[in-house]
Amino acid sequence: MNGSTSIGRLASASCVALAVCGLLGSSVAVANDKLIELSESNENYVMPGKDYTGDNYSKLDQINTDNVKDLKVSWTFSTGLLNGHEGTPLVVDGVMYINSSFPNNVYALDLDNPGKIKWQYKPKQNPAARSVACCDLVNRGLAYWPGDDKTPALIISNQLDGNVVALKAEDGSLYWKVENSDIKVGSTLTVAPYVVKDLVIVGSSGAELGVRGYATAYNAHDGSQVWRMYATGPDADIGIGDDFNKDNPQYGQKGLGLATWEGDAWKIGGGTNWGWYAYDPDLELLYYGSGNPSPWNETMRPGDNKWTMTMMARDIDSGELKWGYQKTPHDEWDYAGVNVMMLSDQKDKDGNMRKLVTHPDRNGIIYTLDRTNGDLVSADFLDDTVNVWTHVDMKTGIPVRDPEYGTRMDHKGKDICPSAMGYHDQAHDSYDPEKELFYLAINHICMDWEPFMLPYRAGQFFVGATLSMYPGPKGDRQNYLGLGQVKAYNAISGKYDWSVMERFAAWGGTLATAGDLVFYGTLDGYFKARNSANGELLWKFKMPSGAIGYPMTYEHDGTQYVGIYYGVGGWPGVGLVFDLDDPTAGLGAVGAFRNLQNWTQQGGGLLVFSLNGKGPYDDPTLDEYTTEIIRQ
Amino acid sequence: MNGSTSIGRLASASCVALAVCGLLGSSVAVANDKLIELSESNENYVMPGKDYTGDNYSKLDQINTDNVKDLKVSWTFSTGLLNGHEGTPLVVDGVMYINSSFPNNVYALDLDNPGKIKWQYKPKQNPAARSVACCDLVNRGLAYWPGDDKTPALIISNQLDGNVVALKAEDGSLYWKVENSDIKVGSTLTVAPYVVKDLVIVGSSGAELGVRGYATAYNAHDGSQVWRMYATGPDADIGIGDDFNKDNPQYGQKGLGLATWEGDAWKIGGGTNWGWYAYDPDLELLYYGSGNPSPWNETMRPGDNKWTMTMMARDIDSGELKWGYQKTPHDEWDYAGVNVMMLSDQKDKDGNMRKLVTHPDRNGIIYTLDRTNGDLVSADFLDDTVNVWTHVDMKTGIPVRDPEYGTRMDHKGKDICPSAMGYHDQAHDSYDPEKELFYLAINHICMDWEPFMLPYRAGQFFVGATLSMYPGPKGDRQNYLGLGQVKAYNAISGKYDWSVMERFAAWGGTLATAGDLVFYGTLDGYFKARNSANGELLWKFKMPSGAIGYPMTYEHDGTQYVGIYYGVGGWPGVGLVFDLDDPTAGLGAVGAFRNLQNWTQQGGGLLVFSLNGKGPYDDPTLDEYTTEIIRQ
Amino acid sequence: MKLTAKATGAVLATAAALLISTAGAFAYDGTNCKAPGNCWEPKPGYPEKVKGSKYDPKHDPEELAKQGNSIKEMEARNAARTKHFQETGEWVYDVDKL
Amino acid sequence: MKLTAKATGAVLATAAALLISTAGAFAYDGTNCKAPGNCWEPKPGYPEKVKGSKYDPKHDPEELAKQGNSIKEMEARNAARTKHFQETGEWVYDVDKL
Ligand SMILES: O=C(O)c1cc(C(=O)O)c2c(n1)C(=O)C(=O)c1cc(C(=O)O)[nH]c1-2
Ligand SMILES: O=C(O)c1cc(C(=O)O)c2c(n1)C(=O)C(=O)c1cc(C(=O)O)[nH]c1-2
Ligand SMILES: [Ca+2]
Ligand SMILES: [Ca+2]
Repeated sequence: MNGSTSIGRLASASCVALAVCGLLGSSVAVANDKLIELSESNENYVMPGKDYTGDNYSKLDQINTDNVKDLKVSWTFSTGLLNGHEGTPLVVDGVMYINSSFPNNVYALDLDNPGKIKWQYKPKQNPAARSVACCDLVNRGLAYWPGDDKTPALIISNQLDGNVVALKAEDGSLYWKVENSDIKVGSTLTVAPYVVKDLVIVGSSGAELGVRGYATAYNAHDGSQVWRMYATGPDADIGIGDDFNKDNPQYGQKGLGLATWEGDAWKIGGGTNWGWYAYDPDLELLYYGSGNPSPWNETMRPGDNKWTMTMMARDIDSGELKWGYQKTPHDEWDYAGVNVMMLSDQKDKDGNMRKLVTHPDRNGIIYTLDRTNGDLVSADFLDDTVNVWTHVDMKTGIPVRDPEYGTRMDHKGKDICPSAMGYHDQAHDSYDPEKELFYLAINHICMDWEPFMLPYRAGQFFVGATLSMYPGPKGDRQNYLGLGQVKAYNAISGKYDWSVMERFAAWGGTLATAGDLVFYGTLDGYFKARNSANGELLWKFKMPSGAIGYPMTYEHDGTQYVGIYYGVGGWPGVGLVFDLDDPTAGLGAVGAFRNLQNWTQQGGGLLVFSLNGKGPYDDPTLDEYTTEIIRQ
Repeated sequence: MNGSTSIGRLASASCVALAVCGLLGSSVAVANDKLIELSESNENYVMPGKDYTGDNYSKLDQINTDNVKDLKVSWTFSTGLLNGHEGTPLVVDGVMYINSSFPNNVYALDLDNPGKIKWQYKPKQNPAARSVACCDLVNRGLAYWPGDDKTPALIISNQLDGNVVALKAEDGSLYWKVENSDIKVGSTLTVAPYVVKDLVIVGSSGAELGVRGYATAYNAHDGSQVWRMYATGPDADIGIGDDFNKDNPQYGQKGLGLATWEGDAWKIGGGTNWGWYAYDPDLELLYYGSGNPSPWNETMRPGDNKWTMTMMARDIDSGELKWGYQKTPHDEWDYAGVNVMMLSDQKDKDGNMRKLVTHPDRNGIIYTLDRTNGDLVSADFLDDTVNVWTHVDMKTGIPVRDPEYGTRMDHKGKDICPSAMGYHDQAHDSYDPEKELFYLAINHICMDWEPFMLPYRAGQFFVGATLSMYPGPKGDRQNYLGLGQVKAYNAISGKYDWSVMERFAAWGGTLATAGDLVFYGTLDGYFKARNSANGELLWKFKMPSGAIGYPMTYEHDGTQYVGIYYGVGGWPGVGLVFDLDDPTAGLGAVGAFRNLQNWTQQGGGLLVFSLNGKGPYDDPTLDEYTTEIIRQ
Repeated sequence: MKLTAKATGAVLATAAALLISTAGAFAYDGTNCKAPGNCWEPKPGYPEKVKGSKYDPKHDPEELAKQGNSIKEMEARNAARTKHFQETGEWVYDVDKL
Repeated sequence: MKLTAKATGAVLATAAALLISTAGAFAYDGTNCKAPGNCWEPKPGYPEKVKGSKYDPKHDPEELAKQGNSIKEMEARNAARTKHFQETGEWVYDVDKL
C-alpha cells in the first residue's frame, strides 16, 4: 500500500470490519468486498478510475521514469467502429472488456491470447439514437459486477439508445436488459455504469434536449429498479430528506428543486449526469455531479435552477441525497457539473486529516470538499485566465460573477473564459497519493455566446445559444492551437507544481503510477508519459487517431501493460466526425478545433504497451493455425 | 544491385542508353527515367510492387532473420475510414502517400514528422458508387508521376465513382480530373493507377455487373486520353494488329473478340482489369490480366469469350496488344485473370536465360511465360487440391477440364476447387531474385455453384450463380478455418520450397527483402515475418484489424521501416463489413469467412515498424506544441 | 491561485480590478437571498418571471409532460420484465411476449 | 507439381484417374477448334447458341447499348476538359462551366 492514505486502498479492510459487525446484508457485502478486493490487485482494472476513489492511480512501477523510453506497442485491437472512443477498458482475472462508440459493441479478450476475440456483443440499436446525441456517439465504459452464489458475474453496458444491458461475463450472453432513457424525448446514455454492492448506478444524458436528469440504481441480480433520483423537482424526486445539507444549510435545503425554477421549467430543466462516480465504502456515499440546466439560454429559466450543477453525495442504499453543493447556480454558460470526483485523504492546512473529494469543474474552478458533509475546503481557479468569476465566497459557497462575462438575451457575450467546454470537461483525471498531486487534463478555450429563444419540443435540441469558441489567452488564436493544458495540482496548497500547454487538449484524462509517471493521450493522437514529479516529457507515441479516453494499466504474467483507446471524437471532434465546416456548428466546437484534422483522422481501437513491447506474441507460434511447414 | 538479374533493377541503365540512342522522346524519357531511378532507391517506394518488375522485393537488409524479433511499431496512422484497406502506401523523397477505401481519401505525411498531416484530399463522391462495388469498397493504391519542366509531380488516385484525379504531389491540390468509369452502368475503379513514361494507366471494375472491361492511358500532363483498349469486341477496340500472337498463333489471333461470343454478348461480357500491372522498359511492354467474362452463368454466353481471362502484353505507347494468352477460355467459375504479374530474368530448364513473367492465376494454376512473346514456359498447380483441371496442354495452352467440376444451368456443381475466389486473388506477391523464389499468398477455398438465369440491366448485378464456399480439403471444414496458404515457389523447377497453412489467408500479398525475410499480413490481423529460405515463423504482431493490403519497406534517415495497412474487408470481408449472415451472401464469401469476426473487426490505417520501434518520436519533443513547463 | 474571499495575490487583484471597471448588467452575488440556496436575481432590465414577458417561452404543457409519461411507461415495462424473470429465470425484453 | 501434358508424378496420376472415373457432361479439351483460339463446344444437351433456346437471355438491345453510349459521352466531356485546360491552364471539371 506504499503508505497511501487514500480511501479505496483502505476500504477493503473497513468493509470486512463492517460486514463482521453485521451492518451489511451478507450477499451484498460479499459482492462489494469482492469488487474492492479485485480493485486492489495490480492485475485488475475493474472500474473507471481503477478503484472507488476514482484516483486512477496504480501502484505498478515496472514502467518508470528510467525505462519508459522503452515503452512499445505490445498488441492492438480495433473495435470496428469510428466515432470517439471514451473511457478505458476493464481487466478482470485475465480478461479484458472493451467498450466502444455507437452502437456500443462490447468485446472480451483473453489476455493470454488477445488476438482471438473471446466473445462479442453487438447490439442492434435504433439508429435514431444518433440524432439525439449531443456530442458525438460516445460511451464512457463498462461496469463489472463480480457475481455471487445466485447470479453469475456480469458486464454491464449502457447503450446510447437508453437501454442498459447486463451480459454474462463468461460468455457475453444477455442476462437482463432494461430501458433507462427514451430517445424519443431526447434522453440517451453515454455514461459508464457504476457498480456498488449489488447495485448498478446509471446516469443520463440529454440536457441539450431539455432532459430532466436522473440517476438510477438497478439490482444486479434481476435488473429491478432500486431507486431513481432526479436533479430537479420535488424533494422526494431528488431524494432530499430532513438532514439534507445539515452541516451546510447555507447551500440550501428543502423545496429548492421547485422554488428555484419558474413554473414547470424544472420538468425540462436538465441536470443530467453523464460523468464519473466515486464511492466511499465507509461512509456508504456515492459522489457525482449533476449537469447543466436546460436550455442554455439563461433568460428563459429564472432562478438558481437547483439542483443542477451540483456535487452530490447520496446514500448508496436509499439514494437519499445527504449533501449537495451547487457550484454554478443559475448557469449562464453550460458549465455542466458532471466532472470526475476523486477521493483522497489528506491533511488540510490546519493539519487535520480530512476525507476529501476533489472535483475539477467545467466552470474553471477546482473544488475540494469534505466528503463526509460537503464542507468547502478549497476552490481554486483551474487557470488564471478564468474571467467569469472573481472568487468563491467560501462561507456561502457562492461564486461571485464578473458581470462583463455573463450572458443574456439580446446581448452577445465576448471573450468569456472558460467556454462552454469548460476549463475541464469529461476527462478522467488521476491523483498520486504519494505526491498528493492531482493530474488535471485541462481545456484552454474561451468563447463568444449569443442566446436566442426557442420552444421546447420533446426530443429536439433545446439549447438557445450560438457559440464561437477559440483558444484561451495563452493559446495561439491565429492558428487555433494551444487549446489545452496538463497540470499537477495540490489541493491543499492550491499550487500547480507544474503545467504545460497542449495543442488541442488531453480530452480523455490521465493515469498516474507509482513509477513516477503520468500518462495521457491527446486529441492530436499522441500518447505521452511525463515525469509526474516535474512534468518532464519522457516518451511519446503517435497513435492511429486522437485520444478522448484515458489510459489504464494492469499487470499480466508479471509484465506491466498500459492501455489506451484511440478514436478521436467527443464534443471537440464533432467537426471531424460529422464533417462540419460552419465554425458555430457542433455548439461551437467546429471553429475551435478546426485544425484538429491536420493532425488526426477518425479511428477506433485499443493500443496496449509494455516495456520493449513484451507480450503474448513474443512466442510467434501462439494462435497460429498450424506450425507445420511443408518442405518439398 | 547485389547481383540481381531482375529487369527493374537493370532497367535504368538500359533506359539511359536508349535515351542516349535517341529512341525515346526527351520529356518522355526524362519522366520515365526519373521514376525508374526513384524505384531503385531503398528510400523510395514509388509504385505497386516497388519497381516495374512488380516483384515487391527490397534490397534492404537492416531488418533480417537475426533481429526481426525486435521489430516494433514506430508510428501509426488511421485514415478515418473503415472498409477494406488494400494496396500499400508510396514513399517518394521523404513523403509518404496513403490511399484509403471509399471515399478514397488521400493523405501525404512528411516522414520527418508523420504525426502531422502534410496534406489531405477528401473527395466528395456519389454514394451510389457504394452499391455497385462488387467486393467491398476497396482501393489498391496510388501512382506517382515525377513531373517535368512543364508539369509538377503528381499523385494519381482512382476513385470508386470512376473518376481519376491527379493531385499536385507538393500540396494535394487538384491538377486534373477525368471520368473513366460510369457507376450508372455499373463501372467502378478499385485498381491502382500505373505510371509509365508520361502515361497513367487506369483499369476498370464491374464484371459482376456486366461491364465490358478496358484499360486506358492518360497523358499525365493534361489528362488527355492517349489510348483505350477493351478486352472484348472488334480487333480495333482490343488493339489487335497483324503481328498479334505472331509467335503463338495457336492462342488465337484476329477476330476472336467477336467470333467467340454469341451476338452482342461481348458488349456486356466483362474482362475488366482491376489487378496489378508490370512493365518492361526494354521491351516497352505493359503486362496485365483481363478478368472474368460476364455473367458468371456460363450457359448464357457460348464461346471462348475472348479476350477475357487473358494475360496481355501491350505496347506502352500505342496500347497495341502484342501477345495475349487466355488462361481460362469460356470461364465457368469466375476465375478472373487479373492477378499480379511478376517479371524475372531466369535461366529456364535448358539453361537459357529468359525474360519471364510469372502470374499466379485465380484458376489454380501459376503461369510463367516468356514475356517477350508469350511462350508458355511453365504452368503449375498452385496446390495439389485443384480439381477443375487435369493439366494444361503446353502446346495449345489450353487447360483441360475435369467435367465433374464444370458448371452449367440446371446443375449444382459441388466440391469445386478452387472456388470463385480462386487459389489466388488480388494479393500482390513478391519474388526474391537471389533465391529465385516467388512468395505466394494463396487461398484454399472450394465451392458449390448453381447458376440461374437473369436479364442484363445496365448498372445492376449480372452474375447468375449462387455459391457456397468453404475450406479446401486441407482446411478445417467443421470450423471454416484453414482457408489459405503461403508458399515459396520456384518457377523453373515447379517446386514449392516451403508451404504453410493460414487460418484465413494472406489476402493482401507478400514482401520479400534481402534480409532473408518474407512479410505478410493475414485476414485475422497478424503481421508476420518468416525466414524466406525455409518458411520459419520468426515474428508476428497483432494489428488492430485484419490485413488485405501488402507490406512495403523503405529507409528513412538510415533506419529501415516496414509499413502495412490494416483494415479487414475486400471480398472475404464483406460479411464483416456489411454485417451479412446468409452464407451465400457476398457471392458466397459470407459462409466461407463466417469465423473471421472472431479474430478481427473493421479498421483502417497504417502501421510502420522498425527495429526496436526507432523513429522520429524517439525525440519526444518533436511536434510538441511547446516544451516549456511552467513550475510554481 | 486561491480564490477564497480572503485570498490575496496577483490573480485576485486583477480580477477585483476588472470587477470594478466592468460596465454592463450586474450579476447576483448571493447577498440577496430569498432563502439559503435561493439567491438568484434578474439582471437589470430583465424580468423576474418570464411568463408574460417578451421572453416568455410559452411552453406547451403537453410537451412538458412527455418525459414524465415516458419514464412511467418505461418503469412499468421494466417492472414487468423483472417480474417475469424472477418467476421464470428467463429474460424477455419484448413486453408483448410476456 | 508440373502439369504439362508430358509430366508425370503422383499428383497428375490422381488427376488422370479422376478424369477417367468421372460421370457427367463432357468438357471441351481444345481438340475440336473452329480456329486457333476458338475451341469452345457446348456441353452435351446444351445449345450451341442460346438465342431461341430455353436459355435465351433475351437481351434488350437498348440496355446493351448503354455502356458504349456512356463511354462516348465521358470521352467527349474529358476531351472538352483537357482542351480548356490546354488553353487556359485551369482545370474545370464541370463541363457546364466550360
Ligand atoms: O448535458 C448532457 O446531457 C450532456 C451529455 C453529454 C454526453 O452524454 O456525452 C455531454 C454534455 N452534456 C456536455 O455538456 C459536454 O460538454 C460533453 C462533452 C462530451 C464528450 O464526450 O466529449 N459529452 C458531453
Ligand atoms: O470483375 C470485376 O470487375 C471485379 C472487380 C473487383 C474489384 O474491383 O475489387 C473484384 C473482382 N472482380 C473479383 O472477381 C474479386 O475476386 C475481387 C476481390 C476483390 C477484393 O478486393 O478482395 N475485389 C474483386
Ligand atoms: Ca451538457
Ligand atoms: Ca470479377
